[in-house]
Amino acid sequence: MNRNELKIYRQCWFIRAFEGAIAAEAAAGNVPGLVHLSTGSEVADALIGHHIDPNRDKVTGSHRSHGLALACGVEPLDVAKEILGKAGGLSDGLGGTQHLIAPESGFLTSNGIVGAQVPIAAGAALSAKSRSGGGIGVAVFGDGAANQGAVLETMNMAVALKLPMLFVLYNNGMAQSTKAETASGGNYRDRARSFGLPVWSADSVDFAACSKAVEHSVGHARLKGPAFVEVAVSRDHGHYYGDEKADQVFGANDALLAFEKWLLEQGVERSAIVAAADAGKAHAHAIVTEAVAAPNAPATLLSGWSSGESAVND
Amino acid sequence: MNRNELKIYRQCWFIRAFEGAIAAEAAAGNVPGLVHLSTGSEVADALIGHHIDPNRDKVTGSHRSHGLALACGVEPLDVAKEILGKAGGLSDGLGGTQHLIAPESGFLTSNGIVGAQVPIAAGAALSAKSRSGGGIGVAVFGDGAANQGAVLETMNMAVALKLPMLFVLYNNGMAQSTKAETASGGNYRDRARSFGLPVWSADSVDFAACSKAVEHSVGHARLKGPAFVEVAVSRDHGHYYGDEKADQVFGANDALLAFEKWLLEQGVERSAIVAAADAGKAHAHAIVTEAVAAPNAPATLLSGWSSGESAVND
Amino acid sequence: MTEQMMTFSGALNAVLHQAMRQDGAVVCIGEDIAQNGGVFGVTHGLCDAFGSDRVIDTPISETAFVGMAVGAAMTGLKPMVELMFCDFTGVCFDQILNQAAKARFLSNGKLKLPLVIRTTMGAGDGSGAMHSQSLHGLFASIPGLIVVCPSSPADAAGLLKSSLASDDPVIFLENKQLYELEGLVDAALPPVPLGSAKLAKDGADVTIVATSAMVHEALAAATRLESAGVSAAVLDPRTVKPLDEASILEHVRGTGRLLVVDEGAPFAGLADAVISSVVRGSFPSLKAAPQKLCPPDTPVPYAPAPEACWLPGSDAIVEAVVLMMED
Amino acid sequence: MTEQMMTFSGALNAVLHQAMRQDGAVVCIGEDIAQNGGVFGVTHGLCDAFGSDRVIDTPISETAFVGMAVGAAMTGLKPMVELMFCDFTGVCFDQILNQAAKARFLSNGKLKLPLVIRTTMGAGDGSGAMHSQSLHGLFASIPGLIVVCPSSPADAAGLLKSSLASDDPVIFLENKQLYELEGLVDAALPPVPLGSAKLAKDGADVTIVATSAMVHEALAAATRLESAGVSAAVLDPRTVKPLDEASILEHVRGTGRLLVVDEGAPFAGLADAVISSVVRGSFPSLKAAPQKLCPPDTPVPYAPAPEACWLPGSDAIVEAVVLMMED
Ligand SMILES: Cc1ncc(C[n+]2csc(CCOP(=O)(O)OP(=O)(O)O)c2C)c(N)n1
Ligand SMILES: Cc1ncc(C[n+]2csc(CCOP(=O)(O)OP(=O)(O)O)c2C)c(N)n1
Ligand SMILES: [Mg+2]
Ligand SMILES: [Mg+2]
Repeated sequence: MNRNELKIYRQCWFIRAFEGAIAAEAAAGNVPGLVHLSTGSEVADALIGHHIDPNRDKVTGSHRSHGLALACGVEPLDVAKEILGKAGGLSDGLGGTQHLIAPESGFLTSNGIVGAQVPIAAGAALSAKSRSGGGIGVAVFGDGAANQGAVLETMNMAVALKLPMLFVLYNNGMAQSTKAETASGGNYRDRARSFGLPVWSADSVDFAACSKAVEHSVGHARLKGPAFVEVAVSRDHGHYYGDEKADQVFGANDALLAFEKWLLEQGVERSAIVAAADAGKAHAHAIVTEAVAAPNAPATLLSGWSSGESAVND
Repeated sequence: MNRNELKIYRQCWFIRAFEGAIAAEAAAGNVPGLVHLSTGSEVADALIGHHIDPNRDKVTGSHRSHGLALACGVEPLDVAKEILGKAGGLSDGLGGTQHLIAPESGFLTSNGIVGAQVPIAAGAALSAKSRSGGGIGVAVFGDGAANQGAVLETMNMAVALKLPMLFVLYNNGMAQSTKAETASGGNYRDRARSFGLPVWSADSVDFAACSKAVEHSVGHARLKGPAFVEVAVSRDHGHYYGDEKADQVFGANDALLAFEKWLLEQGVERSAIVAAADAGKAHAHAIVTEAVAAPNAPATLLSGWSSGESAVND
Repeated sequence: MTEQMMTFSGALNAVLHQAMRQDGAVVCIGEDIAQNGGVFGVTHGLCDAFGSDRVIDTPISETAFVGMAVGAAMTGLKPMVELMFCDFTGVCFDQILNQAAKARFLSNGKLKLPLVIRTTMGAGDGSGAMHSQSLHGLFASIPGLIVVCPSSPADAAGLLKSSLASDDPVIFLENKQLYELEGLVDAALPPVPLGSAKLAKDGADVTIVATSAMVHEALAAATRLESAGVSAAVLDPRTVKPLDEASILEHVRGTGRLLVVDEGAPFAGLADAVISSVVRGSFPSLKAAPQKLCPPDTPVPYAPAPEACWLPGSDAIVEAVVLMMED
Repeated sequence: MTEQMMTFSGALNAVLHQAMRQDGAVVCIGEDIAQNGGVFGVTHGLCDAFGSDRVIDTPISETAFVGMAVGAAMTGLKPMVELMFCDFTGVCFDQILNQAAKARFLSNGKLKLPLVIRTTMGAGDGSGAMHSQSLHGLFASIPGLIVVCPSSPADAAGLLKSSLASDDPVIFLENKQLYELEGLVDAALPPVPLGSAKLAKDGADVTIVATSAMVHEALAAATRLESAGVSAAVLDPRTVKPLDEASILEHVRGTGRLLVVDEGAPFAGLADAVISSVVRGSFPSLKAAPQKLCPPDTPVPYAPAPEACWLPGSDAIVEAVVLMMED
């Protein structure tokens, strides 16, 4: 089991370092627009990636999905290139940071519209159901998104249609500058339960509990029907990288530090832990460095899409 | 107290006879389009009309709002004319059966889009709150509507913004041809509760309980903040008048018969009960007859609205 | 080729039966479409034939089920969604505007999106302002969507067949006033290509471009104009987006006169798009200013007389053409 | 009259402060507008000055809060709603298309709807396909809405003032690329009437109609054309709906040439509407086919080079005008 957990730990550091490197590129003016970093949700991201089966499951994510896509097995170099607007990115730079699309992997798509990815995951669940191969659709969304009609409707519909679907709420307590407790009535677990969804929850600072919650909720969705899991995560860097106004949530409750502590408690050698972290970081830096060096997406990319008849004749 | 209840009973029969007369006109081809009749929800309609204060409260309703509008004090002749597409209707025939608009009364507007009236009632609640006069906004909607994002979002928002607002769910177990239990996960009371709304519920065949539930939920909305009440009602005549395919729910659980029985139990004279019902029926027939005789809405009605500049220069 | 008389709705129903029989990936999604066969009967019998796993009744949650269809189309299914009225696209518009329309582009072609949204359009039956709109022009202004407006049973069948075969998302608008219209349909239900106009009637003096129910108003007007000595052609684009601009331009080059009759928006709708296309593409051959006939710039009124006055009709078309011929 | 330099966003902010001070019925509703002052800073300081009962932070529930604003406008308040990006209108489109736009008509004028929805438009900052659209043409195709696209700080202030005073619902589109633009603004913040175009630069050879950020591209092109001996006028409609067709027609009658430059839809958008209006209204005075310059018919790409290529710019305008002059 240590091998698995160390792999996940390495993955977490890979994501954190990847986001750090993207932040540095953003600071240097090398990212076309604003980026919403996954720093703070690495453990949750990595656990989802670990517990899904990329061969038959499909995950959709929010505007803040770099880490989730990486964890679900999307080719990291293509992710980095897409974020940087490079040729060879997932969509050759047409989509960008909020539109990571990789149907060949376990990650289907992220989304620029809060909540819109959730019904799309229901569609992946419907496809999986029609194939009868035990696959599931997984929608990852934030506490802010949990107030969107798209998300609430889909919870009800998933129950009504018995879709093999998992709702994953990343609760970082914050939507842009709006605190979850001022924007949301009740709590999210009761909300999901009221639609008839079985509910799991965990704080990502408790690695073991979190892993179990994800594993069990994935299993339920796969075998019994729609399920819901709430994971407490944190958010670093404001809402987007460079957002001065937003509160800084990151800090005390660092899930990665807690994960490290837990590994030590499990008897994993410190040297192995450090090595895993370093390997993740090194890999991330290599990837982002390679992506930075890649050629920019060319203007000619548009020409294939802009002829009047393209919509019909492709 | 007998006077009040007899008034409400009369109102119920007025609504039922009004809808009966409209149905007859529809059968005769005198209604422009399809009409969704309130037959089956008269007791609920009349109780809402009775417990709100038309001077400061505003009710919005669904596609099925004839009875609700009448109960909330809208001029019945204008309602009938509007449904029949007559000059002198609430909107001179521009709106029609699904768009009864009477801001001068306790009824603000009904709506052709399932659920859309609910956030609009939140707006009436916001206005009432800003006037600090104790007024409330009341949104009446069906079990089918309770699966719409607009409705679910508004429940949460009303709690977050502490709006003086009442959500009234008319549960007739049916949305067009779709049974509530197949379309909805969980139950509606838990759903409302999960957003932080206090919940009342009653079956309209139990007049006393229903009156109390409406009274208390209205009172809560007025004094303490947003509230929710579910009222079981029935639906007659299929989804719209003439809809052959829909189940017939009306029958055994006739809230009007139950109401009559209750009045008798309270010691009200049968003759007074019959007289109240007859008065309601006679009034309704007189109203609809008068409306039928009114001139049709003229084509010229459009000219005031169709000039290019109308939007700015009115 | 054997032909048979079919109604517009019957022809659509036949295509759906055929498509579901031939391709297990086709699923139908919507409100009251399974047990109830759809409010206009177009999905009649599908649930009995193909089961409730493939013909799916949904809650009244358009965003959720249109979004589900988008996701299903991304992952191997070919969903046909029925939205009772195009007016209801308002409640699920993000899934149309941002999700369905943009998915192929945003993935640089990696995603296919074989999604058909069937819905209704059209005034004339006293349904009021939220059950009578004709929003084809609005959809057509969104890059990434195909927009179809058939006017006959055979076109309805053939265009639906092509729509179901398309890898781009299609908004398929059926005019409520046409469901009972009868016409000859090839029993094999041959496809009609997307993006190709049909000359419903030829003529030498003026080209009338009309879609959906307006085709029939235009044809009635053309017949009356004939007896007044004016030879009017009626050209039906059938696919509003992509518009068969080449056929329209070619025909107008012959007549030199264009009248667009459209039930959609009088400002920035299909009519303006056609006029703009023609004037940019064949300015020198125009003998008179192109004209359009659209409803006034208001919502659809409920009462019969205002509603009839709101709708363009053959009288107004005759009048407009006669006026143009004087130019 | 004293003038002072203000940014576009500062001018809007000043009008909001003034309006809330002068009229207690004005309330502001949106996400992150109170504590945070709005993602673009336009509502900065309002909450401190007028309190959280009048400057209301909402959940991410656009349908609920736009609908709430519609209901509030029906019942005595004058709500100003901020939607971060016009792309987000998809999630609350029913409340715009069916509720806000139709309420006055459906009540035959009994309801007033003093509602302003401020939102952003415009590409050019790498925000991607769901944070960069320009949907003014789409809104303008909906009967019942007023649509405003200011291009300068003074116009932004004056048009917002008129919008807040309007009894019809207004969609007020601020181009993200213009927020930092500075310009002189009268300290009294005088209103600019809705429905009136502004001649940003006069010229005798060609009329360039441009809106929002495109006005500045057109002006840059006009300056360069001047030195090439072509006198180009730039006419800014400012209000897209109702469009000041009279001013456009009058100017084109003088020049005989029309180029529309618009960041909105290339099919059935504002550009087609303007061309259609001009060709129907002043066909005989046209010396050449009217032309338009719009983005290609695709969503907005993310990467810098494709995005720059997607946006119409002054080079393309110069080229198009030179070509027209050869006609
Ligand atoms: C429909 C819609 N409304 C608003 C936005 C702007 N927006 C982007 S992210 C965000 C906050 C989302 O909060 P949450 O769901 O908690 O995710 P987090 O950012 O915390 O990961 C907002 C308001 C949007 N993209 N889409
Ligand atoms: C957004 C939307 N979807 C669908 C419809 C069509 N429709 C009208 S009423 C109705 C059923 C509503 O059921 P419910 O809310 O239970 O009200 P009831 O008819 O039972 O009074 C449907 C599906 C609509 N008008 N609007
Ligand atoms: Mg959050
Ligand atoms: Mg019902």
